[in-house]
Amino acid sequence: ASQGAKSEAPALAALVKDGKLPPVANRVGDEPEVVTPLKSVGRYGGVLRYGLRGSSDFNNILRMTGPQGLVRWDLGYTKVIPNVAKSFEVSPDAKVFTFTLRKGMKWSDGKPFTADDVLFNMNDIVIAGALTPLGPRYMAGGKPFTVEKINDTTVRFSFAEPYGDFLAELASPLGQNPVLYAKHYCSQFLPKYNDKIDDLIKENKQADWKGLFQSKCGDLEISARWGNPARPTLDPWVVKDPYVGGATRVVLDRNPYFWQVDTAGNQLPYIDQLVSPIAQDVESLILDAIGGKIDFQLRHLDSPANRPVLAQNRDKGGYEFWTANAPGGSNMVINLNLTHKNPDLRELFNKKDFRVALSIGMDRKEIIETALLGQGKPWHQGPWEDHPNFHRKISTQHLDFDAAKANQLLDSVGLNQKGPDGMRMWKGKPLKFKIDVIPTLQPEQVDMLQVIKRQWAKIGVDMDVNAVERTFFYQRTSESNDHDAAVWGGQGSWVPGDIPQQIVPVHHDSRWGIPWVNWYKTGGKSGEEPPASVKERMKLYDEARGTADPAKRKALIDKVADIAAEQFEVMGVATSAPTFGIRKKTIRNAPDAMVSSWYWPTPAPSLLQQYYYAN
Amino acid sequence: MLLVYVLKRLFWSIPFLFAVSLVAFALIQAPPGDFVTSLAATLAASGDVVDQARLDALRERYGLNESFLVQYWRWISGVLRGDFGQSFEWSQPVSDLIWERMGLSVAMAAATLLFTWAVAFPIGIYSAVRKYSIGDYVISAIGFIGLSIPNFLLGLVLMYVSVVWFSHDASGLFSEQYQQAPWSWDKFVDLCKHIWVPVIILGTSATASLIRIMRANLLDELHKPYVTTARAKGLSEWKLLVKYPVRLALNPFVSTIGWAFPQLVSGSVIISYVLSLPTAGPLLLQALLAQDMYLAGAFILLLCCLSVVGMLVSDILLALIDPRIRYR
Amino acid sequence: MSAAPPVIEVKNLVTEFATRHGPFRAVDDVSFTLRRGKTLCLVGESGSGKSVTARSILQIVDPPGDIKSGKVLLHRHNTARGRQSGESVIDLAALNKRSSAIRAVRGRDIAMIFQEPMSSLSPVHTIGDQIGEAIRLHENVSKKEALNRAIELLRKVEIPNADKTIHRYPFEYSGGMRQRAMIAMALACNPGVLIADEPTTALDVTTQAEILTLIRKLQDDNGMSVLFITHDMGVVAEVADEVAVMRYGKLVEQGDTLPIFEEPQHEYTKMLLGSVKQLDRPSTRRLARRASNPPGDVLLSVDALRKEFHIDRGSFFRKTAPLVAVNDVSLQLRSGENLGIVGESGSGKSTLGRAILRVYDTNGGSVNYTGKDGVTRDLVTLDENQLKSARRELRMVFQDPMSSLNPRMTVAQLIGEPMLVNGMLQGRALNDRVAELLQMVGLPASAMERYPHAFSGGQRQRIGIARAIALDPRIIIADEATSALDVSIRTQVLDLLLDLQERLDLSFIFISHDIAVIRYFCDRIAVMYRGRIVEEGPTEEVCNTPKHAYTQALLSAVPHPDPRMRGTRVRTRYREPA
Amino acid sequence: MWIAFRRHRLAVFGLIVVGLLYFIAAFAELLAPFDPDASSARAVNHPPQIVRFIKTTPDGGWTFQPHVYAMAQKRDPITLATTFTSDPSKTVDIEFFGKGAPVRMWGTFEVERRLIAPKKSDERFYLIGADRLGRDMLSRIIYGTRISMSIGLVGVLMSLVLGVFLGGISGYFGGWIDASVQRIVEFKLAMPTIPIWLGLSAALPQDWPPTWRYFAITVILSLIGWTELARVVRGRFLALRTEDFVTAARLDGCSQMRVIFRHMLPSMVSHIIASVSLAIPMMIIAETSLSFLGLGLLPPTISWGVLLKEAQNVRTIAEAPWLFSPGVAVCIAVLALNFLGDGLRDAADPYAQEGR
Ligand SMILES: Nc1ncnc2c1ncn2[C@@H]1O[C@H](COP(=O)(O)OP(=O)(O)OP(=O)(O)O)[C@@H](O)[C@H]1O
Ligand SMILES: Nc1ncnc2c1ncn2[C@@H]1O[C@H](COP(=O)(O)OP(=O)(O)OP(=O)(O)O)[C@@H](O)[C@H]1O
Ligand SMILES: [Mg+2]
Ligand SMILES: [Mg+2]
Repeated sequence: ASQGAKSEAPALAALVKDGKLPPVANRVGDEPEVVTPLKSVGRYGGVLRYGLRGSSDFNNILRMTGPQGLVRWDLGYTKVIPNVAKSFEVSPDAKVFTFTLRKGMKWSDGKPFTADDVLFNMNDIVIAGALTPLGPRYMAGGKPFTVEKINDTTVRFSFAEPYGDFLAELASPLGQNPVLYAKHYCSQFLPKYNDKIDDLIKENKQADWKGLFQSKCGDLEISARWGNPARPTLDPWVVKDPYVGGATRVVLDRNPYFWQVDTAGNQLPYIDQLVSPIAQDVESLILDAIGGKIDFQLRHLDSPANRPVLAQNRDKGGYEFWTANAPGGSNMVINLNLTHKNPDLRELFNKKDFRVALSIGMDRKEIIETALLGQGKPWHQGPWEDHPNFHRKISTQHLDFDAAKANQLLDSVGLNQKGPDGMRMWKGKPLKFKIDVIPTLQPEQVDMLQVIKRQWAKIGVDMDVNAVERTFFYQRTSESNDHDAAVWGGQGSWVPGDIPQQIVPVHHDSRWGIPWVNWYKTGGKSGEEPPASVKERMKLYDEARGTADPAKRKALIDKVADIAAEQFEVMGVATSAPTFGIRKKTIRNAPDAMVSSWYWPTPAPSLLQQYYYAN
Repeated sequence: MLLVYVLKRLFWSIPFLFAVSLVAFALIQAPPGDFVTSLAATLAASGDVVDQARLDALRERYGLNESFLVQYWRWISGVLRGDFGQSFEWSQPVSDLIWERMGLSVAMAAATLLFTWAVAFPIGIYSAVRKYSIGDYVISAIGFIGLSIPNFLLGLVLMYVSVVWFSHDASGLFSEQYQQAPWSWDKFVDLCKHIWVPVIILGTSATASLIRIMRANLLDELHKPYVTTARAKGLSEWKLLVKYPVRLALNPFVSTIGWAFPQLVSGSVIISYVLSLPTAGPLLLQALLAQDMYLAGAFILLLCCLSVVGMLVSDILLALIDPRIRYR
Repeated sequence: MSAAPPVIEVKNLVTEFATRHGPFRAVDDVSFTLRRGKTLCLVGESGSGKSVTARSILQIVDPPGDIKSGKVLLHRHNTARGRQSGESVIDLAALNKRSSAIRAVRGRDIAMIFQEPMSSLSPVHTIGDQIGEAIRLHENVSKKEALNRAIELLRKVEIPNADKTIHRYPFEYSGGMRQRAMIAMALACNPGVLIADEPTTALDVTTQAEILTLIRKLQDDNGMSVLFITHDMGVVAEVADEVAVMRYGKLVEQGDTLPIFEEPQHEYTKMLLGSVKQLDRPSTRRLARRASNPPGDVLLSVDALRKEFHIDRGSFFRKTAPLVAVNDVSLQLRSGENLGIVGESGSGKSTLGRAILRVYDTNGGSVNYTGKDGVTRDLVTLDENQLKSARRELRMVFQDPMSSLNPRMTVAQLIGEPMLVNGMLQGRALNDRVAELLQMVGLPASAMERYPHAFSGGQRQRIGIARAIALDPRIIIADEATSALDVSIRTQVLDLLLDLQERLDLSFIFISHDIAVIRYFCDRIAVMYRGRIVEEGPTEEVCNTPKHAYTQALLSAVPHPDPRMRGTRVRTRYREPA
Repeated sequence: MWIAFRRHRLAVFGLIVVGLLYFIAAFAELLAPFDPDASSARAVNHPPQIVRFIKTTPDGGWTFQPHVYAMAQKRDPITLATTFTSDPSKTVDIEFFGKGAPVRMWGTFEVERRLIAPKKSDERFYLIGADRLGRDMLSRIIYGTRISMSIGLVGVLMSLVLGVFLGGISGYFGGWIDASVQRIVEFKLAMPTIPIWLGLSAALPQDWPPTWRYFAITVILSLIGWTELARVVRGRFLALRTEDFVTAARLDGCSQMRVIFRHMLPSMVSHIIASVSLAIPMMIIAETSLSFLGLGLLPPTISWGVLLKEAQNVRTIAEAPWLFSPGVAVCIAVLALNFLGDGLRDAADPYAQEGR
């Protein structure tokens, strides 16, 4: 009854002829996912080259192969659709989730993929907390869940509380756990399944079984995940030259057992290999691109400043641009530290009028012209007009430059004395605060701040740009809360799974109230109790995560946004400019524009396995 | 006698190495935060979001919460047993990571050293003998321009030019087909084809300074009476220079030859980074920035050994080129 | 006699040094001829331009010096080597300093012995290396062979167990040994012409005699001609066929030896010979003074002083037996007394001097010195700082003026230094004092601003003396302090020292090879041989009735400043019974 | 000494240039035509403009009036590249000692006059172009002179003193002093510089102003940077101490320090001068490599190093090569300093005294 695979890559076909591989129909199983190519059915062959950064760039590989979880986001980043799972059902109360797997589906080493693998992943690893304590992702209302096997191709997840965002969570790059490990392979590295594990540990010069397990089977967000060619996966391409310390490039070969076919019944992927030279320095990546040694790239070179030079060499490098639109929001939000350790500054920062004054004290038009090469328009944060979650007030209030009003507001909050240098005094001392920024992360942020510094100086506010190395930054802000203020990218559209950290402090990127974040995370055990308005937002947010019904959910998030807008804790500068990726002109089936986000791990959901090279 | 001296030095270098390793370890840990922090930062920096729970788990696993000394002890005791520990970042044994890269680094350092000396000595001698000749001025000028350009800028320009104008790629040490290949004659040849770019870039400033130093020291020796004596024997100017004054002018180089190696290795970090060479440099830098302690520690320890040996060698050489030198 | 064909003709040679105050003529229109197989002795006042003349011949005057005019004709065909290569006359002055033509001449046709051998040898190459090089440069022989020849040469110049010492470095040689090494190097590939610039100043008379005969022999065998620069009229009388007298850069008189000695024309020559006669007997002033007030009580008494050198060069593992340079030497010095030390070259005189001043750490023995304050201290036990006061009163004149003067300090600074650091004088007063001292030792005040390298050997030596007397010390250890001075200046200097002695009853330990000087200057004399003092006593006594065989041999070798006595006297040679 | 020095023409020239640089450093406020941080939307990557002196008046005659042609900026919407077209019809007149935006001289009092300024104070000219924020490079380089010509040198001098001193005693006394000093040297050398940098700059309080922090770092660096010199000095001294003239100095009753520094040290003055003149450029551009690690000086602080660092990228090479002009400044400084060094060296060299 199923439309199995009819044809396959020539190389594989040859292997089949030699009897080295089972025929393609068996490999893809009875119920492969039939992918409708974006434009046209493709042809096999070719190598796709993209650049990796020195180290800790494993997520770049992930974004190319795609996190093959049970479900995934659709191309538009609007709804969650089945992926590894053939289909799923959600109970009305959003407590029970049932997934149906594909019959005859195989791991990349040819071994069958069944419900047992899911159970292994969930029970032996996640719930057991074998490697990491059970993350909130698999809890609702702080209580864990249960998984049971209905039959070989059916599994059921049951939660104690409603958990509407569950599917979205699963669709995120971090939601892959249920199908991450192949039981038949990875179980040998668990003491529970292998009593002679100690020999293995020694053999591999490892300290303990956890080390062994991770070095062999990897984990989410560690390099080792791409370090072991022997590890079975469900990805379209599997590791050939691994991503290890000494490596200068990483190579992934097509997965002969991959479980997707196109409408013509050709097994995917079309492209034979993913090859990624490892460059330490962005500049050399750019040069690689110009030199035509990069076929497809978004990461690392998408800063607008690079665009002119890349554009200039388009023909030389044989590539063209494609647009990567932010899901919404702005490319820089300023987080005054509302929980500042210094009571004086804390008091001042917590005055809404002060924040408003700062906001209207900056001339966003000029900033955009100089620092952003004219890209984007004034904006605070949150999704844009065309997005269902658009919230006018929080995005557009207090945007217009009005120095007079700003001055008057500042006087009114008690900043009426000025020092000899024309800067305002606060509590008898000259008012002076620093904004922390990572110069290497988004260079334009430093530029923007430098312009803002001068604009604020005009209204008598003395701000310093404090450029710090990123680890220092992280440690100083998110961990020890030592900052006066900090900036961060404000992209986001508040869809399920996407944490709205700038309207409710629930994430360590909410640098305007880190102690509150900790309070929230630890359920009040540590951190600092937030003010009512914040607490309420936290409550609403939790509710929102619970509800399955999109409409209800939107309503709740809107409430959160309303409060946030009223408080006006966070200010932004401009809509984050669409960044850009490059791709070889000969590549087909790649959309000309897609969302650029982590939760929609660009470009994976555009299914690179159905990209192909025109000849 | 000499032997005794050497043995004594070697013996003393053992406690010394311990001290160094301790300080090294301290330095690696000095920056705020730890490996996990920097991992989180790195991910956040590329727009990826990290799962806090996992971060804590990692801290737990690597024992990053424990006291400095405990961590140090864990490490050093392992090292004594020949186990350099695990690289957090790669969850691989450190020993699997460093050797090849260290090898390449040393190779590159050696090449650079050869290049520099081969160029600098003759030129240095020339510009001393022909003091204030046009040649002298030209050389110094070029030298100083070479000095005042940061060598990674040089590297960048070089790469840009070669890519955009000659459509040839100057980065890396191997062509694609050899990158992962096992060592072979062809691979070696290929290495030689690529290595000169970084060597020159690294060499320029070193050469420039060497020339100046050589010149300065030679100028001091040129007028010594023994030079006249040699001249009176009928020695040719060149032979004479090389045998007498140059030998004495060598003193400074020999004094510093000790760390030419370690310095080149650690000095080449940034240029290797720009040219993304598969040398120890970038890995070391990464390890440091990521506070991947054991990896970084192993590198530094190796460099220490290099320099300890280097210093010893240079002291011995000193005594050999100048018999008046006696160590008491 | 003049039948012998000319080898080198110097014609109207002019050599100048460019200085800030215009050019300085070191050699002013000098002409002379050097004949085959003959010896021309160039004598003259210190600083008169002898060395520069010599250097000019080989075009190795150090900058800013340069030959301004004149010819230096080398008649190659008349030299031993050039014989075959028919008629050829080269004007060396015309050749380029760096040209290969002149290089071919240097060392091969014309070899040179420099005045200050100690600084003229490379400090970092072994003697063997440096001599061997000279050989292999002009004759293609194997390293091995060259080395053997070098050893042979060293033997000829009386270096004890040459086969070992050849592997040593110059700084491990004694002054005289270095000088002999120099000679050996010059003779290495028996040159047609030998220019010897005061080749025997650091040699005891016995060795000196040997060297002279060696040179004479070479002259007879292969007609080597010699330009011999010296201050020792005795030596002149021994070796000279012709004599040329220089003063102020000019050649004032020139001719065969006898006439010059017997009826000198130029009154400088007369004066010179006069002072020779005068030097030949004890200083009347000294005797007078001693009669009036005999030497006081003991100032310095050295007991069983011992100094060993360890030469473990090249030997990786084993320790070689130490070389005992000073072997349990004991001696005493009374205030206002002059003790002369003579002895074979390399017998440990300088080392003894240095050991007394604790330049070296000694290996046993004691040096008791009674300071101004009347306290007696054993210098051996003191450390650098405690030694300061003693060193203020004990001064030293180094054997090698060149290396003992800091090349980067002006004369003023050099002489002023001790007074400055001891807080005696500074500013103008200091300057005046320096000028005075210079003038005492017969140097112009204009010398103050110049650097040591810009002086002649003798001038440097006098700078050294000036530095020593600057502090009004109580004891001066003078190591070959007058060896480089022409006789007249030498007497001046000696008299100067005697004045000083009267003024601040100084005592001297006077290390010298020149018996005449010793007799003139010293009350007592100690004879050193192989690190030991073999005989000691009042000067006249020892000189007239020497007891120890070595002393006898030594005295028998003293050359006489009278050409007629040439070769009349029999020298005995002393070899220590093994 | 001085007389000898004066005879050395290039050296004098070098001296003058160095003097000039320090003058610039001191009076940056007056010399820089514009505020170095004043960005302008209409001058992003503005190319250099040529100064013209003669201006034709409408009535056909001409006057002396320095001026540049104004340039119009256009930005390509797709490539985002900015292009400039100069139109001779619109000119920006330059006047000497004209009025500019007021700045605080040495952070104390206001000044308005500038060496060169546009006649109309709202106009701007870019003699060596502008950077990616439309900031005037000339002004930036002028201000950069301050830090680059001060902090670096301080560092160099400190390590000079230390190096000479420690190296001196180490070589002169030998024995255990030598041994211990050498161990310290070894220790420093064993440490690759980068971890030291990282460690140190981490140790420094984060909320110091960047210049302080950088100064602190240079100081600390020079506290470590003496080793190389120390090692060389020591090597030389080991050989020198046996020389007769050193003995003589001892016998003259010089204190050991005096022997070392008055008598022995001059013998290596050439080397020292040379290595110092080499260390300076190193120091000046050291910050570039430091900022590579996100340490050292970071914008908005201005120094030649920082400016160069900001130019460290492909787009500059491709589009705004004039941003490398700080490199030229470094070159000039370095060359000047070295001719100066040569002069000093010769002045100290007795053999170079007579003649020439
Ligand atoms: N480098 C120099 N620069 C300037 N003057 C010099 C230099 N070398 C030598 N002189 C001067 O040249 C003159 C002759 O020097 P020279 O060495 O020939 O004297 P000399 O006859 O050898 O005396 P002595 O017997 O003491 O060696 C001396 O007055 C000396 O001051
Ligand atoms: N620094 C040294 N190292 C090793 N051996 C030395 C050293 N100095 C001197 N000697 C040796 O010590 C012995 C005595 O040397 P010294 O210089 O005292 O002789 P001297 O009596 O001064 O001879 P001269 O009259 O030739 O100067 C010599 O054999 C010499 O080789
Ligand atoms: Mg002389
Ligand atoms: Mg002696």
